[in-house]
Amino acid sequence: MSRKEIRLSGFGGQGIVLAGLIVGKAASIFDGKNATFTQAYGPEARGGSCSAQLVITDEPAAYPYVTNPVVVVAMSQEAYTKYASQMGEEVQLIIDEDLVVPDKSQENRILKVPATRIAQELGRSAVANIVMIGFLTAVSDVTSVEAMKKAVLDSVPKGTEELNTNAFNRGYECGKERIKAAGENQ
Amino acid sequence: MSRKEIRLSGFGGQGIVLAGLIVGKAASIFDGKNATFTQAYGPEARGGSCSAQLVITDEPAAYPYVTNPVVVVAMSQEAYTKYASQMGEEVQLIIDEDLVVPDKSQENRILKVPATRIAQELGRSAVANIVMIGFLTAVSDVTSVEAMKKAVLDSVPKGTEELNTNAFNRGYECGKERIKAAGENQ
Amino acid sequence: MNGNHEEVNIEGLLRADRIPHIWCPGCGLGSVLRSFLSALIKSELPLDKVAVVSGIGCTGRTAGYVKLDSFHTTHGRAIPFATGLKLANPELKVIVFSGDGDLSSIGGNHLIHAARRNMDMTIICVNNFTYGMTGGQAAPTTPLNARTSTTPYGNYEIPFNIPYLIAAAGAVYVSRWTAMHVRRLEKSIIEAIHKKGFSFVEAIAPCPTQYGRKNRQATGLTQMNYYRDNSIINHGADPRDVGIELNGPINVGKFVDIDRATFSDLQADILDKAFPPESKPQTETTRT
Amino acid sequence: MNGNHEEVNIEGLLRADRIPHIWCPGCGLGSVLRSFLSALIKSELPLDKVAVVSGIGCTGRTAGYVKLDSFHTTHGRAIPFATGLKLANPELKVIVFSGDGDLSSIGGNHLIHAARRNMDMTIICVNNFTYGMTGGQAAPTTPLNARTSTTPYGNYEIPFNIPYLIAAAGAVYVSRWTAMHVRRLEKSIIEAIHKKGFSFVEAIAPCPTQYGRKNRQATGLTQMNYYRDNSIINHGADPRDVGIELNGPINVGKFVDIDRATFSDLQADILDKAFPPESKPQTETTRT
Amino acid sequence: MSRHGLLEGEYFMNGDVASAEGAICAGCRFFAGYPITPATEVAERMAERLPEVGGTFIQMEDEIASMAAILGGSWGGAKSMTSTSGPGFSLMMENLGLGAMTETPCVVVNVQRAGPSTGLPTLTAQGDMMQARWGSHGLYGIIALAPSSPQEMFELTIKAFNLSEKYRTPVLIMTDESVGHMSEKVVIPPSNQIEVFDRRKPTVPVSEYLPFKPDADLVPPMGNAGEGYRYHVTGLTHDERGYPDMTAEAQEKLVRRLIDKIELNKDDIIELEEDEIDGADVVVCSYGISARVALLAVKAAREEGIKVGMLRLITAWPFPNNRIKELAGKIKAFVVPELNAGQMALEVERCAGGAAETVLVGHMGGNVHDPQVILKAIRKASK
Amino acid sequence: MSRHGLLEGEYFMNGDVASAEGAICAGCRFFAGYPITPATEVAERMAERLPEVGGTFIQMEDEIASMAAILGGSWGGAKSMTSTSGPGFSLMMENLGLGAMTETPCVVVNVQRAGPSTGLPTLTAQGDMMQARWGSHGLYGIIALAPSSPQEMFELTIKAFNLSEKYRTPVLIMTDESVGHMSEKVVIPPSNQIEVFDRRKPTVPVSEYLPFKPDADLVPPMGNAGEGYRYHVTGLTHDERGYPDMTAEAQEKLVRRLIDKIELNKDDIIELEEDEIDGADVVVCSYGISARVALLAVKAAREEGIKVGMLRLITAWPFPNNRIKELAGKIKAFVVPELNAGQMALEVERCAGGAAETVLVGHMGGNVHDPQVILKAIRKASK
Amino acid sequence: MKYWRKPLDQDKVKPVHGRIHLLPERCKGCGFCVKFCPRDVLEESERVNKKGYHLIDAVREDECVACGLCEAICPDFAISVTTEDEMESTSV
Amino acid sequence: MKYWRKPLDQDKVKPVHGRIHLLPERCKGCGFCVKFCPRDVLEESERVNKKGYHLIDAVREDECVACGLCEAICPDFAISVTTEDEMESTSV
Ligand SMILES: Cc1ncc(C[n+]2csc(CCOP(=O)(O)OP(=O)(O)O)c2C)c(N)n1
Ligand SMILES: Cc1ncc(C[n+]2csc(CCOP(=O)(O)OP(=O)(O)O)c2C)c(N)n1
Ligand code: SF4
Ligand code: SF4
Ligand code: SF4
Ligand code: SF4
Ligand code: SF4
Ligand code: SF4
Ligand SMILES: [Mg+2]
Ligand SMILES: [Mg+2]
Repeated sequence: MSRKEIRLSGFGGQGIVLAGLIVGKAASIFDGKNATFTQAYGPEARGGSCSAQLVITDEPAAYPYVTNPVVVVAMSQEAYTKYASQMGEEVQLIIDEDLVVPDKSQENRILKVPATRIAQELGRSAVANIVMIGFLTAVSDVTSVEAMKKAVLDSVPKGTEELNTNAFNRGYECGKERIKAAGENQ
Repeated sequence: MSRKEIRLSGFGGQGIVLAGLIVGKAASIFDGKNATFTQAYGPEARGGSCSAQLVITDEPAAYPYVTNPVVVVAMSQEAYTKYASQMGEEVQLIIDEDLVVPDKSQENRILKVPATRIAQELGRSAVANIVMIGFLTAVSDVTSVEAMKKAVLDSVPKGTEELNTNAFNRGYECGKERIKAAGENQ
Repeated sequence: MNGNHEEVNIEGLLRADRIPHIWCPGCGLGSVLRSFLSALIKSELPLDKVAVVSGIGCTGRTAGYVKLDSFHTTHGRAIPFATGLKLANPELKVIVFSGDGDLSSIGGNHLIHAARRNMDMTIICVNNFTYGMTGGQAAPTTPLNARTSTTPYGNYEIPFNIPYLIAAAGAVYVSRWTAMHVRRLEKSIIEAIHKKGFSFVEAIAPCPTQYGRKNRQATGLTQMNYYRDNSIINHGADPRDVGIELNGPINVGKFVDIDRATFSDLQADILDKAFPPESKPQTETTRT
Repeated sequence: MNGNHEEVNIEGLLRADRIPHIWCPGCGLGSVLRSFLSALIKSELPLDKVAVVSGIGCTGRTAGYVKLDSFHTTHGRAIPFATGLKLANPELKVIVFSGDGDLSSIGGNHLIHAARRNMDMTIICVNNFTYGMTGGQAAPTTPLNARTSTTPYGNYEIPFNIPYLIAAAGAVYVSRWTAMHVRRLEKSIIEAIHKKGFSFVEAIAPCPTQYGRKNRQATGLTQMNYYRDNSIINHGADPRDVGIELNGPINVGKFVDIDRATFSDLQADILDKAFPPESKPQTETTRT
Repeated sequence: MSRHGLLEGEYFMNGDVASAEGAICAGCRFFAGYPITPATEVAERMAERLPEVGGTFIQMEDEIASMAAILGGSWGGAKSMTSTSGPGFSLMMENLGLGAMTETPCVVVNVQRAGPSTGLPTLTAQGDMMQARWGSHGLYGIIALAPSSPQEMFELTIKAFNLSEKYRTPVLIMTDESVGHMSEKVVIPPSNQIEVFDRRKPTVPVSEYLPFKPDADLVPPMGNAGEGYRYHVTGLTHDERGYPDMTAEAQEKLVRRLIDKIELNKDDIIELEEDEIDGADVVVCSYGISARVALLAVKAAREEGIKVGMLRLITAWPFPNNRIKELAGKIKAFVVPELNAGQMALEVERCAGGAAETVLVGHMGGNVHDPQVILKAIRKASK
Repeated sequence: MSRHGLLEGEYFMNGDVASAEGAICAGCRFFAGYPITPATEVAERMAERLPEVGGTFIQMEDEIASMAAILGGSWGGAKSMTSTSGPGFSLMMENLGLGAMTETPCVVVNVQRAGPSTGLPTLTAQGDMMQARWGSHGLYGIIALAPSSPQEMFELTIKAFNLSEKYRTPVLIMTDESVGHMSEKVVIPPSNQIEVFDRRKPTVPVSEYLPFKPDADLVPPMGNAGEGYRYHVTGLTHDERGYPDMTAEAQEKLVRRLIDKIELNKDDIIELEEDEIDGADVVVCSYGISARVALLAVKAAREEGIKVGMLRLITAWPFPNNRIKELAGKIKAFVVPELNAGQMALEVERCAGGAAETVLVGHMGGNVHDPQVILKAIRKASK
Repeated sequence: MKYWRKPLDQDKVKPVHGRIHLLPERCKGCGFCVKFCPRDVLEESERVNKKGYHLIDAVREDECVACGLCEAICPDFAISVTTEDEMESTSV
Repeated sequence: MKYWRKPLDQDKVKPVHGRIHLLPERCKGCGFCVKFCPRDVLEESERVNKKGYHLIDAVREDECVACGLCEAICPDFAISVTTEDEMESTSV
C-alpha cells in the first residue's frame, strides 16, 4: 500500500490552505487516488504560521496525519524552522528562496523557487501558491501534471484561469530547470 | 413509635396551606415533636383544589406522606369528595357545614363546623382557616391547645393577632360543644 | 389575506374540552384572549393557516386553549420557534401570544432580533407587570417601587418601556391597550394581523392574585377600574413617552405604524438578483 | 473617583509578554484598545480597582491584553458577569470591552437589561460589522446587502441601530466614534468612565480580513480612509437617526448624556427606607 | 449565478461541508444556526446552498434561538437542521429537550472541540459524548451518530434525517474537529439512489388525528402545521391529543414511550463496524477520529501477533449494550481510546459487567492520540 | 422593619427556605437568580433575607445571566449562589462550565421537577442527576450533594459552600421538589458553632501570585478582584498565570488537574449514610426523597427477615466508586430506587462490575415510588 | 388628563333588546360584566356554583341593548348575549 | 456632507520636534501611522520584519511635531514618539 505524506507551510494569507486543497483534489478526484487534507493554524486569523498536510494513498487511509513526509514546502522562515529544518536527507525540501534562508546544513540539497517573485512578475503576489504548486508538480511525483492542472482550474475564481495557468506553468518550468540543474551539478 | 397523619383540604385561597403550616409548627416547634408538612395542588394559581398533609411523629419520620390519616378536614365539596368521602369509620372527618354536603352514609358521624360563617361574623371570611384550626384542636389530639395557639400567633400578620385569637377561640368552643353534643347523642 | 372565509364563532375557536381554563377569577387573560379570538374571526384569515405560539407562563397557556395549530414552547423561546415555523411555511400567519416576562425578560433578545429582521408575525404581549405563573415575582415591566415576591421592600429596578424598546428594535406596528379596552384591543389586533412585518400589541391585564394583591389592587375588578380611570388614549404618541409608573397614567393607543420591507421581502429581493428567475434549479453532474 | 493616582504608561497597562497580539495587520482593535488604555490613564482611576470583562471574539481577546483584573468569559455573557462583579464589590469600576456580535447578537438581552437597570458600568463595543473571530459571518450590525460568509448573496437582514436600541433600553450615555477618531474616542471613553450608570461607547473599527475584503475595503487602511471621508460628527443627534447603511455616512458623536438613578442608587433608597440606618443587623434567637 | 440544485459525483470536501451536502440530499430545506468554530462551515455551506435548492437559511441571534427555530421549522413541515460545537451545544440543551418531548424530527450537528468552556476552540476533542445523552434535564431518549470521515459525514447526516423522521425525534451528529475540518473525497450518488425517509403522515381524517397517539412502533404519525389538524403541541407532559395532563400517570405513559421508542427499536437504529472481532482477545472500541487513529495501533498490534478486534461505534446512542455484553463474555478486555477523560468507556465498563476488563485510553483533547499509547494499552490488555 | 441578621434556633420551614438560610449561615452574600417552580422560594427567601445581612439580591433576566452573575460575584469576593430547576439548569450549563474552567467557587441549587422540557412543573422527580455530571460540554469534575430533608437542605448548603471554597469549584445541590417543598423542623445552631470554610487566599506577594498555580491539594489559592493582583481569568485553556495556551499540553495539564482535584480528594468530599450494611444480602442505594420512601420498604423487608442495608448517597458526585465496588463483592444485589429511568443506577451497575446484580426501580416522576414496588424489588433481589 | 369615553362604541349599536345567557360552571364571579355593562343590567347574586363562585343575574334584562360588552369582556367565556328576535350571537 | 477636519487637535499641539521609535517586531505594516501623520513624516520601507511585514521609516523626522497621532493610532503598540528635549513619551 503506497502512502505519501506532504506538508505545505507558510504564513496565513499566503494561500497555503488553498494549495493543499488543490493538491488533495488533484490526487483524489483527478488522479483517482485517496487523499486526506488536514491543516494546522494558530489563533490568529491572519499572519500566523500555517501548515497544510496531505496524505495520499491508494486505499482509503485510516490514519490521516502526516508523520513522515516525503515533501515539505516552506514559504516562510518560521515555517521552515518549524517544519523543514529538522528533516532528514530522505525528505524533499522546497522553499521560497526570497522568504527563507535555509540552514547551512541543508543549503545544498534544498530546492529553491522564487515563487513570490514570479507571482509579482505576473502582477499578483497572491498567486505565489500556484507558482509553488507548479514547481512542486515538476520536482516531485505527488500527482500527475494533468490532475494538478485540472485541480488548479477547478479551484480558482472564475476569470482568473489564465493568470493561474501562467503561474502554474512558470512554477512548473522553474521546477524542471532546477531539477535539471541539480542533476547536472551532481 | 407514634405516627399521626392529618389532611386538611379545600380550595386554593381558603388558607389551607397556612393552616397546615400552623399545625406543623405547633407540633414540631411548640410541642417538640416532629412534623412533616407537604401539600398538593393543581395547576391553578387560585381556585383549584388544594390539600395540606401532615405527618406528626415522635422520632423524625422517614416517609413523609399521608396514607392513613387519622383526621381529614374538608372545606369544599370537591375536597370532600376527593379526600373524605371514601374514608372508613376509624378516620375522623371534619367539614365546613355550609360548603360541604356529606354523603348520606357519613352524615351521622361527621363533625361539622360553620367555619366560614363564623369567620364572616368576625368580619373577615379569610380567618375561616383559623376557626377550623381551633375546632380541630378541640375535637382531636393532634397538638396541645397551647402549642396550637402559639403557632397561630406566630404565623399571622402583625396587627391581626386579636382577630385570629378570636377566630381560634370561636372554633375551639364550637368544637368542644359539638363533641359534647356528639357524646350526648350516643 | 385570501379570504376562504369560514363560519366560526368564538366557541368554535376554543378547545371547549379544556374550559374552564386555569386562570384565576378576575384574571385579565381571558378577556384578552377573547379579544384576540374575535379579532381573528373578523380578520377573515383562513384559520387552518393560522398558528399560535406561546412561551411559558399563565399567558403562555393560551396556546392550549385555542383550537388552531398551537405551540406551547419553552420559556422565552416562542419567537424563534415561530420564526422557524413561518420560514418553513410562509403561508402561515403566525401569532405569538405570550407574557411580559416570557417575551421581555428571558425572551428579550429574540424579541428585539425578530423586530430588527421585521419578521412577518404578530406578537400579542400580555403585560400584567409580573410573573404570574411562578407566584408573582418582579418582571422587567414591574414598576419601580412595586411589591412582588422578589421585591419585598419595593422594586428597585427601572422597568422597560416596551413600546419604545420594540420601536427602536425595528417593529413596524406597535400599540398598547388594556384588557378593559376590549373593542379597541380587538381592532388593534386586527390591524396588527393584517400588517406585513413585525407587529406588536401590548395588552395590559389584571393579575389580581399575584400582582394586584401585593399592590393595593386586590381584585381584577379594582385593576380594571384603574385602567378605566387612568388610561389616556394617545394615538401616535412618541413611544419614548409612554413608560409606565406605579399608580401613574397608562398611555394607550397606536404608537407606531410604518412600512418597511420584511425579512422575506428582502430575502426574495436579494436571492432573485443572485438567481434570476430563468435560472432553474438543476442537477449538476460534473465531477469537481 | 478618589484619585490615588498611579504613574503608569500604556506599556505598563499591557501584558507585554502577550504582545504582539493576535490581531491581523490593519485590524482596528489595537487602535481602540490604545484609546481605551489612554483614557483609563487620564481618568485617574485607581487601577487596582478597575476590572475589564470581555466576551468571546477578536474583540473579546482584549481582556487578555490589559494588565488589570480582567475576565474573558463566555460568548455574550460579559455583561451579566460584570454585573455580579460590580454588585459583589461596588468599589470596582467595571468596564466591558467586547464585540458587536458578542454584545448585540447572543448578548443582546443582557445589554438591554443592564441598560434598563442602569447598572453602573461602561461598555465599549467594537463594531466591525461582523463576527471576526469565526471567519466573518453576518452580525446584527452587518449592513443590508453586505457580503459575509453567511450572506454570500448579500445580507438580507436589517441591522440594529445600536445607539437607538441602547437609548431606548435606558442607557444614560451613548456615543459612537471610529477607530480613526483616536482622540475623540479617548475623550468619550473618559466621559463614559466617569458617568454614573450604564454608559455605552460604540467604536467602529476595521476588520479587513473578514469584513473589509468581502466588501471592497480590502485593507484596514481603506476602511480607516472610509471612516475619515464618511463620518459626520453629529453630537446630540437623535439616536433614531444614526443607523448605518452600506457605503453610507457614519454619524459619530455623543448622542445621549442624561442623568438617572442607577440600580444601586435605587436599591439603597428602597432598602434604607425599609431598614432605617439605626436598625442594625442583630442575631435573633427566639424560637419561631 | 445559477441554482445548482443537488450535487452528484465526486468531490473533495471537508466533513462540515459534506454534512451540509448530506442534509440537502436528505431533503433538509431549513437551517437555522449560529457560527462557531469548528462547525461554522456547515452553516456557511447551507447559507450558500439552501437558496440553490429552494430552502431557507437563517442565522439566528444565538444557539438557543437556532434550536428553537428548527423545531418550529420542522412543525412547519421542513426537514430542519442546525450545527454547533460545545458552547453552543450547551445552550441548545433546553430546547433539545423540547424537541424530544414534542417528538420533533430534526438534526443537530455537534463538531466537538476541546472544552470545558471555551477551551481550545480550534482543536479537536470528543468531550461532549455524555452530554449528548444527558445534557438536557429530565428523562428522554436520544439518537447520536459518530462519523469518522467526510464521506460518513455525508452519509450519516442522511441517516440522521431518516432516523429523525422515522422516530420523530431529534438526532445528533457527534463528530469532532478532526473529521469536520479534514477534506477527503466524498462520493455523492445520484439522488434517486439515495434512500430518504419522510415522516409518516396521519392516515385518519383530520378531525380524528391525535398527534401523540403512537402506532405499533411507538411513533405517532405527524401532520404539519397548516394542514388543518389544529392540534396542540406542548412541552408539558401531555396526553395523546397533546393536551397537558399534570399527573404521574400521564408522565409514566408519555415519557416511558419516549424512551422506549428508541430503546425498543435499537436493532434498527444501531450501526456498528466490526473488524476481526471473532476470536479476539482484546477489542478496541472507539469512534470518530479516535477510531481512525486506533486502527493504526490495532494493525501494529496484529503484526505483533496480538488478537485484537475493532469495534467502531457508528451509533453512539442508543448504546449497543447487548453487543458489548455479548463480547465481554468472550474476550479479555476492551480498550477504549477517546478524546476525553472517559465517557463511552464508562458505558463499555458498565456493559462489560466485570466479564472483561475495560481499559480507558483517555486524552484531554487538543490533538489526537499517539497511536503508540493505544498500542501499549492493547499490549497490556492482551496479557 | 429591622434587619434580622443571622437566625438561630428551631424553625418550621420548607427545604427551599432552609437552603437559603444555610447559604446565609455559610456566608453567602450575593444571590442572582430567576424564578422557577419549585425552586422559586429559594430566591424569594434570599430577596427578603440578603438585605437583612448586608448582602445583595438581584433577579436577572434569565438563568444564563444568573449563572454568569454569580461567577462574577464570586470573583468580586462574595460567596455566591443561584437556584433553579430543570429548564433553568439546562440554560446554566454553558456558564457552569466556565465556572469549572476558571475554578470559581459558587453554589447552584437545582430543585428537580419532572421533565423532559416543561414536563410537570410542580411535581417531583430526580431526572437531572446525570445532567449534573455531564450537562456542560467538555471535561470537568463536579461536586453534587443530594439532601433528603429541610434540615439537610440547610446543612448541605453550608457544606456546599465549604466545598466550593475549599476546592475552588461550583458545587451543586441536587434536591427534588418533594424535599424543596416539604416543611419540617430545621435547627439552626448559633453561628459560632457552624464550621465555615473561606477560600484560601494567596500567601505570596501580589506580584508573584499565579491564580492557577495549585498547592499540593491541586487547588490554587484565590485572590479577589480589586485586591491588586491584576490577573487574567479566561475560559480558554490557560497556563498557571491564566494566560491562554492553545496547546494539547496545556489542556492535558489543566483539565487533568480540574478532574483530579475532585477525584483525588474524594475521601474528603464524599459523604454517605449507611445503615445495617454489614452482613446484608441486598443494599438499597438511593438519595433525596427516594431514600426516605425506600426506607419504608427497607424496614418492611427487614421485618420479613430479609437482610437489607441502606446506602444513602449524600454526595452524588463524585460517585463513591470504591464503596460500591467493595460492597458488590459482599452482597447479592443493589436495589436502586430513583425518580428517573435509571441514572445513578447506571453508576452503581458500572461499579458493581457484575459482582452484584443491580436492580433499578425506576419511576418517571410526578410523584414518589409506591414503597411496595421497592419492597417487591428487594424481595426479588434477595433471592 | 383623562380622555376616557364610555360606553365603548355605544353609538354604533342598534337599540335592540338582548337576552343574557350564563354558563354557570364557567363563571368565576369576577364582576367585570356587572361593572362594565353600560345599562347596569347585571348584578352579583347569592347563588354559588360548584367551585364556590357567586354567579351573576340579569336583573334588569329589559334594559339590555345587546351591546355585547359583557360577552366581550368576560374572561371566562361564561356569558353570552342574543338579540330577542334572532336568538343568535351578535358578536363573533 | 463631510464635516471632516484634519489633523486632529493640531492647533493645540506645541510646535516641538519629535523623534520616532519603532518596535520592528511589533509592526504589522498596516500603514495607519503613515497615512494619518499630519506632517507626512513616515513612509513604508522595503525592510521586512521576521513575520514578513514591511516596516515604516521616519523619512522626514525633522518635520515631526510630536503630535502623537501615529502612536495613538497604531494598533500594534509598535510606534512611539518622544520630544527632542525630553526623550519622553508625550502621550500617555
Ligand atoms: C427556563 C425557564 N425558566 C423559568 C421558568 C419558570 N417560569 C414559568 S412561567 C415564568 C414567568 C412567566 O411570566 P410571564 O411571561 O409574565 O407570564 P404570566 O404568568 O405573568 O402570564 C417563569 C419564570 C421556566 N418555565 N423556564
Ligand atoms: C456560545 C458560543 N457560540 C458561538 C461561539 C463562537 N464565536 C466566537 S467569537 C464569535 C463572534 C464574535 O463576534 P464579535 O463579538 O463581533 O467579535 P469580533 O470577532 O468581530 O471582534 C462567535 C460566534 C462561541 N464561542 N460561543
Ligand atoms: S396568577 Fe395572575 S396571571 Fe396567572 S392566572 Fe392568576 S391572575 Fe391570571
Ligand atoms: S479577523 Fe478582523 S477583527 Fe479579527 S483580528 Fe482580524 S481584522 Fe481584527
Ligand atoms: S349586552 Fe351590553 S347591555 Fe346587555 S347585559 Fe351585556 S353589557 Fe349589558
Ligand atoms: S364577567 Fe364572566 S366570569 Fe366574570 S362575573 Fe361576569 S360572567 Fe362571571
Ligand atoms: S508624532 Fe505626529 S507628526 Fe510626528 S510622526 Fe507621529 S503623527 Fe507624524
Ligand atoms: S501604525 Fe503601527 S503597525 Fe501600522 S505601520 Fe505604523 S507602526 Fe506599523
Ligand atoms: Mg406576566
Ligand atoms: Mg465584530
